[in-house]
Amino acid sequence: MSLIDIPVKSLDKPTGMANAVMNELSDHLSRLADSGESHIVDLLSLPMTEADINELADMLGVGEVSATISGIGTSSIRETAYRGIWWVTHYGDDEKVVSELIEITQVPQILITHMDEIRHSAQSMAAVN
Amino acid sequence: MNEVELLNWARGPGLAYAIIIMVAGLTLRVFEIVSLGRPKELAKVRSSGTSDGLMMIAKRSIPEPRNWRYITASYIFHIGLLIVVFFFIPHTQFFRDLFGVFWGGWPNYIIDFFTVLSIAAMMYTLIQRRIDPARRILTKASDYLAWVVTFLPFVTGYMAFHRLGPDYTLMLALHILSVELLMVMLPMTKLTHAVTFVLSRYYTGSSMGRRGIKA
Amino acid sequence: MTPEESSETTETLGTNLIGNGVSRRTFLKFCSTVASAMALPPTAATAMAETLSKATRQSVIWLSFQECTGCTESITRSHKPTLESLIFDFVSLDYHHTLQAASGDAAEHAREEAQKAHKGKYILIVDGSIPAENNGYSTIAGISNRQMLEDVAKDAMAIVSVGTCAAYGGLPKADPNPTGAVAVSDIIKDKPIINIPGCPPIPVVMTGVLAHVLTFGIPELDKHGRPVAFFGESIHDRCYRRPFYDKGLFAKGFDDEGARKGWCLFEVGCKGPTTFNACATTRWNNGTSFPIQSGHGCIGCSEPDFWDAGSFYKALSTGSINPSEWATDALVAGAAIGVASGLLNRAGKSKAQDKHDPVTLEDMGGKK
Amino acid sequence: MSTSFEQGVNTLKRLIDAPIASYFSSCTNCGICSQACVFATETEDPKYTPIRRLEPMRRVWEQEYTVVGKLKKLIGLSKKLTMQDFEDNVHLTFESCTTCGRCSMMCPSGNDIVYMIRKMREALTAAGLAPKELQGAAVRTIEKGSVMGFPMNTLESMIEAAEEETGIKINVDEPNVDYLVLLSSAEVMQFNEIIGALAQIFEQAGVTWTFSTKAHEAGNPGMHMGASEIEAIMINNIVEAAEELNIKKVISPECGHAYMAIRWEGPNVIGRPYPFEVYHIIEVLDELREQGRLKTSGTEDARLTFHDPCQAARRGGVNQPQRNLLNMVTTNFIEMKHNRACNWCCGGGGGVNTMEKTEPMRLKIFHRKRTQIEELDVDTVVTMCATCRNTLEEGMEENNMDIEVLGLTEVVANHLLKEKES
Repeated sequence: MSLIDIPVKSLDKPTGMANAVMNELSDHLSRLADSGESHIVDLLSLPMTEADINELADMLGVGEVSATISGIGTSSIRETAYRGIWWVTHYGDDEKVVSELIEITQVPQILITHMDEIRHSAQSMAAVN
Repeated sequence: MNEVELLNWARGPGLAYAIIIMVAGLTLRVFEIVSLGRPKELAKVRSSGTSDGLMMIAKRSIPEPRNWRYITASYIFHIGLLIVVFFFIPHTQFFRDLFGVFWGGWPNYIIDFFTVLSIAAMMYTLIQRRIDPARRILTKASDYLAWVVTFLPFVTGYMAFHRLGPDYTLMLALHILSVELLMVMLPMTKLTHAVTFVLSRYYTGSSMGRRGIKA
Repeated sequence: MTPEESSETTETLGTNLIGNGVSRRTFLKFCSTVASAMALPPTAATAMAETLSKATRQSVIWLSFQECTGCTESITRSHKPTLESLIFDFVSLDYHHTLQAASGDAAEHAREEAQKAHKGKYILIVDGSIPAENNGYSTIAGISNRQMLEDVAKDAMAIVSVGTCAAYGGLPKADPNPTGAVAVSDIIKDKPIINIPGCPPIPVVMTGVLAHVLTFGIPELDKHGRPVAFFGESIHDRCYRRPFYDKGLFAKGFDDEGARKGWCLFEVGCKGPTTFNACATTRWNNGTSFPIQSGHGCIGCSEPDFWDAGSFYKALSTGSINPSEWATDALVAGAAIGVASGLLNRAGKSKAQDKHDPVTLEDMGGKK
Repeated sequence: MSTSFEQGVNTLKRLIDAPIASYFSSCTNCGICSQACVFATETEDPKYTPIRRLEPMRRVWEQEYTVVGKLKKLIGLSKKLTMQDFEDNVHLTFESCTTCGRCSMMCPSGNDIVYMIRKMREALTAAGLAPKELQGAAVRTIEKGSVMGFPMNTLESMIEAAEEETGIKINVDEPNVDYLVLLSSAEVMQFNEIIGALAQIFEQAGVTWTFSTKAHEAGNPGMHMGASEIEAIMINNIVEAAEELNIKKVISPECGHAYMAIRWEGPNVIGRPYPFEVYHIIEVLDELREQGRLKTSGTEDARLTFHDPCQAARRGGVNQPQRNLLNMVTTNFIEMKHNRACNWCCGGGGGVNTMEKTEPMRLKIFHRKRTQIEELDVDTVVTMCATCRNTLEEGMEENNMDIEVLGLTEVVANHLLKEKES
């Protein structure tokens, strides 16, 4: 018998949490539009079931940008149908989700190349050429 | 001593001391009573009285309906007490561990209901002690003491179960300690009635039975 | 980790990471994971990343006393490179007698060097308890544990007690505690001490706490000196089997219907209600499972004196006593006092009987 | 001897037994006995709460017979009993308690409170605090032969009158008959028709019986006082009379406390079992009815109820015979709301009605009985105790209630089938 056989499963019906998160996101998006203030919501810190997260994903829809980062474990970054709302999922090296974030911002921090690295690259390139 | 050490003490040595004091104390009380002897009945009896005495132990538990207003709270409290003590699942584990007998527990919501009911009934009896003239005049300091040591396990138990108070471990420790206090006080206060009621009912029931009174 | 590595202290972490091929994105990702685990606001991740990248590598001295090396195992035995193991890139482990290559005088020398070089700045990590009964019970390089602890702690910035032994005395302290084992906090009173108990502690808790110390300083601690972020809630309160407890559905054994149905393990001795740790949320082995999920009750290993809390397989609500050893004695003692008191009572009664002077008609005003 | 405070305390020490120790151990001060006691409910004065009347006894028990109490005494935590405590107790134990025992029926711990009152009275008497009226009655009974103080020759003239009226020969000091009949002087003084009634009933049933010049009084003030030694003198008179006449059955008259004294306390105060049996007259009548030897004609059709006397019914165990007899001779018998073992006390028993100063209290607490009777709307109240009968009449007169009070023997005798009719 494996663990999967133990018939204890999370509720497979959404609990309505997705609606609450949608409201919060809507607030943050308005604030971003008005004052340029960005925000991040940590989905793992919220009491959301898998069904809730799926429901939320459905509600937010799929936008036009998607990106993948390959570091130690991958990360996927997708813009949702609501522009300015980004769905960021970090996977660990074993492909388990380690962090699931919704960023309300122009571009998620993690996509922006850090100046240190740009400087480091510039040096490297100069050394090669 | 932190709350974990307190809990360990309460579950270990504290519990042992409490049981020793309670068992020894109650045994003493019973001996103390029985040793005084009972004069032999010389009149020609209508029955031996033994079965009447035994019957009385159970029968006096039936509420006297004519006094319902006066006794309801006490009955509710006693029923609640028995249910909470003997049918809350963690308590049944305690008894199973101690005596090796398990009689099944009841779901938490039922226990919770009776806990609240008992707490309310106890509050009412306390108010009655202040208001009712007869109870007021009878009440001694030790009656309040007995009330407090009976009340504490209910409150601490309720708080622990509902994660109220500073910390569950601490509340659990306090709950067990309050029960131990109750156990220690049992032979020293009127709470002895929890055991001696058997004797008093038997004595009265048997002497009434000898005279042919159905009481 | 070698002594050469640990001497590289001038570069910042940022440049060090780039040098090791770890991208800033990976680093930021690590920070968001840590922030999430520590229940910090998600926006703190960026700040954490910025601070860490500008910091120099933190000098760490790790002392192991009466311990089993399980704590070290727990932290190092993950497949590399994991996100958690990144933390080792932030620190310069200047002394750890199990992991370091150096031995003998060289090892002790490295420790003394680090103590001198980073005076007042290094972090002291301790695993294992300290024998207070007799210093001779545990020594390293001829130095007693207590002396070494006092000596190294003196110039430390903060102390992290890793594992239940260092935090509370743990297994060596279990009754009858032959070595008189005590916790670090019993000896060191004038330094900030962070306790990360557990037998062993959860790796991510360790890395999270270290990251927090490096960036934001000492995290919020509870009354047992444990970071609230990880030890704020009991296993029971976060347990996925909790609904069964509330409904009164319990496994009565490890192979019964209830066990198969995944019911609550309270009756088979789970100490979840009084155990404060993050197992139920972070789980073990990279989030695979934790004891309750595997069908065994929590043994309460992150609590003080868990070893003395009675059987692991007896419900929490039972006493950790063996009344069969003395209940009869109590009964006999009560009976003995009872008999004695009863004899006294009888003597009192017969004395009263002797002193009794019958009431006569004369007393009523009648004739003799 | 002379009575003294020390003898009073000594008596408590002597009499506290296992039941009493269990009662005090079990009392939770719940106050339910206050709901049972007619003195407590009618005065609404909490000092009449039954168990509280026993405070001196409780203190002696605690200080002498419990380890906790001994320790308390050792460290000076308990108050020593004083003569004042006894004096204060006289009102509670003698003057405002009829020893009716209703409290003993209601106590959830099963405490027999009145059992303790009986012994508390004994202690007060040993302390010299027995009410003068009871002391006088005891002296009269022993020196003159009856509670009321009339001598045997008064009774003899009554017997002669009854013989004349009924034409039946009534035996005095006749040996080897079926029954020795005792009388209650209260009954004889006020309802002397009883002698003739008994003669007729027994004549018809074919029962042989006699009075004894040595013992004709059933009343026993010694018991009311709780003076067991005095009580025993009176009991011994009866025992000797029965033994001398070789009679195997003794009849206690319609008097509650007499039944309690002769039937239940007697053997215990004289310290040996009787060589005969004791019956309440109503038990005897019911037995005759059952055997078909009691023949009646006609029925009483008035609405009537029955008052169960505490010592005969609640405490003595005679509860069914009276009902059987009533159903035989009446058609409109209605039970009181509280009856049998739970009946409310008339308020006069236990020696209370012998004490003049208790009169205002008696009349006050009669309210309970009055309510109980009035709610039934009856014409007649039947009872089987002379004291109850007296108290009921007194109370009804005071309250202008137009209700007749009858003794059950009398009611039965009224419907006795006359020889010529049969």
